[in-house]
Amino acid sequence: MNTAVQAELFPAAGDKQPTMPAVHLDQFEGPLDVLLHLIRSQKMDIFNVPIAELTRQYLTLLQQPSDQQSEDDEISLDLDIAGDYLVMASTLMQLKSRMLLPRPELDDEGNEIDPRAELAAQLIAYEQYRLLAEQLGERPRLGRDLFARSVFPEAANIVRPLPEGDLDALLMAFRHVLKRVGGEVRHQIFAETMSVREQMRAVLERLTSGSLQLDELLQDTPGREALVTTVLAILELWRQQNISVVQSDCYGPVTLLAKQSIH
Amino acid sequence: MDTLTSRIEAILFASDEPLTVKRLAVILDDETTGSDIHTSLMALEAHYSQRGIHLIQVAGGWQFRTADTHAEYVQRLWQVRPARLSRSALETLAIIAYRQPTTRAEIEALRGVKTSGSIIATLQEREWIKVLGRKDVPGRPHLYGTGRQFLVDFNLNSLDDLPEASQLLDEDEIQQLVSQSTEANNNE
Amino acid sequence: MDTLTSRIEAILFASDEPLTVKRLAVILDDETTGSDIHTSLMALEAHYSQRGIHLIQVAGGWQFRTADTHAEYVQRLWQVRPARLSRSALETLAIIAYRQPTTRAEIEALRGVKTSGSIIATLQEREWIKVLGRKDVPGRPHLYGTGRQFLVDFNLNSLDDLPEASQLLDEDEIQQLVSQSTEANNNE
Repeated sequence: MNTAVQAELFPAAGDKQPTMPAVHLDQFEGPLDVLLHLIRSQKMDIFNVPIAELTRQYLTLLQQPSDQQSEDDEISLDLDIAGDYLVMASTLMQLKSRMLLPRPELDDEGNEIDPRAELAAQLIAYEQYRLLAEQLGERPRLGRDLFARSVFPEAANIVRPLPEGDLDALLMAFRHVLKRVGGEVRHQIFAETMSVREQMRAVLERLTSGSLQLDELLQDTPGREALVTTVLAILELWRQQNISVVQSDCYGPVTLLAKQSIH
Repeated sequence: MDTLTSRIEAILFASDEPLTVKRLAVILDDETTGSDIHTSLMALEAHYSQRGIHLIQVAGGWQFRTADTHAEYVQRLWQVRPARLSRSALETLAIIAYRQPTTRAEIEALRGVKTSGSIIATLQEREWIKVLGRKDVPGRPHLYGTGRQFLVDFNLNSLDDLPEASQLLDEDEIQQLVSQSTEANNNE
Repeated sequence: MDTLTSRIEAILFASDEPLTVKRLAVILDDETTGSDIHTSLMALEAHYSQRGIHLIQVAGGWQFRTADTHAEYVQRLWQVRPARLSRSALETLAIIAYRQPTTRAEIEALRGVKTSGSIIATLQEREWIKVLGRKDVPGRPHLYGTGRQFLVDFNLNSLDDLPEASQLLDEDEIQQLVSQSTEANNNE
């Protein structure tokens, strides 16, 4: 956490009610991150947090309008993530009320259980990984800080063994295809919604009432797949000499005629 | 070793093509002159002339290459390295595996690009795919499917062991795709 | 420079991945011993330590890499800046690296937030993490761990080189710490 943000946090460190932090939810990685920030920046004891104060600050931060920086930058908090923040809010409020009650809960050895213990453990565990993540990010990384040789001209003309199977790579590749075409491949994309054969029948049917211009025929053909199928159907009908295709002049209209109606 | 020479050494090493003095000058700071660069290149060339790597001039630029004297060993290194499957080959194979029997036209429609004959050939040579028959449509295109060797090499008991296509995407990605397509429908 | 060292220099240079001493021994002549190779590697490492390229130990093998002091210049070779990793991606990666094998549920419990599928996918695509198997609990969730490319890309020789791996507190230790400290508070 940078010190500028922390400095902003305590314009009046001596006050009983420090003004609310000038931070926003979108700067955090979740409720634990927020709590750690509040605890560490105010030098609270993680094992003995003033739960009422912490809850108050957390809730204020949660309710803080997110559009302070830009008017219509509506925080599009993921519903799942927003849910995680709310769950933490209710956990905190529950802790707060349990702190007011005498402690009936005892552990195996008869010691009183601090209601805050679980949260403290969670925060400590998360803080470790947060720190490790930071260190990992700062490690010299190949392709960012360090670079290896990228071409190997020496290998150009060497006969090499055939590629090996790699299921992970295969699945990754298919994932890419799925994402590109937008979802389920098997049922959606090429599910033979239109067959050339069917379209051939449809074209012939429309030609029974006389000749037809290609434009007309394609005009009411919805979608690219249907277009392609229709054109394929026309070509196939033409090839099988069931229809004739006539174009009287260059760039002129293309007319389709059923074979029977020609003679 | 001065900083400039060290820097040029690193740049030449990492580059995917031979670099000209001009190109080096663009990459380096503005104050670096062509003659500074030239001096460094001469120093590097001399330094590496007696080593396992040489700095040589190719296609008008400078590039590090292994010394010819070690060619035999370098070959041994690569001869045992299986060639890598390209992204296009992997995508093609994946589509065939999931959609078999399928045609080249379908593969191309899904990938949005032409599938080169050499990709199909490579996969056939490896016996991962085979022609299952012909599709009963105009042009009678080949129908492709996976062969037994595909299961063997990808460590699968049967094709059922391939994860469901929907499992490959995560829930939120599917959500996203669904909302995109409903949006598209609404805009129509 | 002796022939063996020169030869090893060339082989390492020509390889697209880190080479282990064992791999080098296979490529080199039969008479070459592991300790000969080791001596040459030490000589090369020392020679390159002050240059623009370093010979480093990574993923159990040896590879030449540019010195990080030149990163800024080498990056200019390509138009694109290296992609930044989000904090969530780094946290997810760190948890997987230190706790492997681990599940998405564990990651979410530790971070206190849902892990988006695209983060897992990004890490998988970079081959930093991979599915090691499935956990034998209801739902049979995937178990994730780091792959070899994680070591290669993060400049690690082995997972033991992860910073402070040994100082990481496990759940029991944290529990103990917490119960001790809260007890102390209560006795105040």
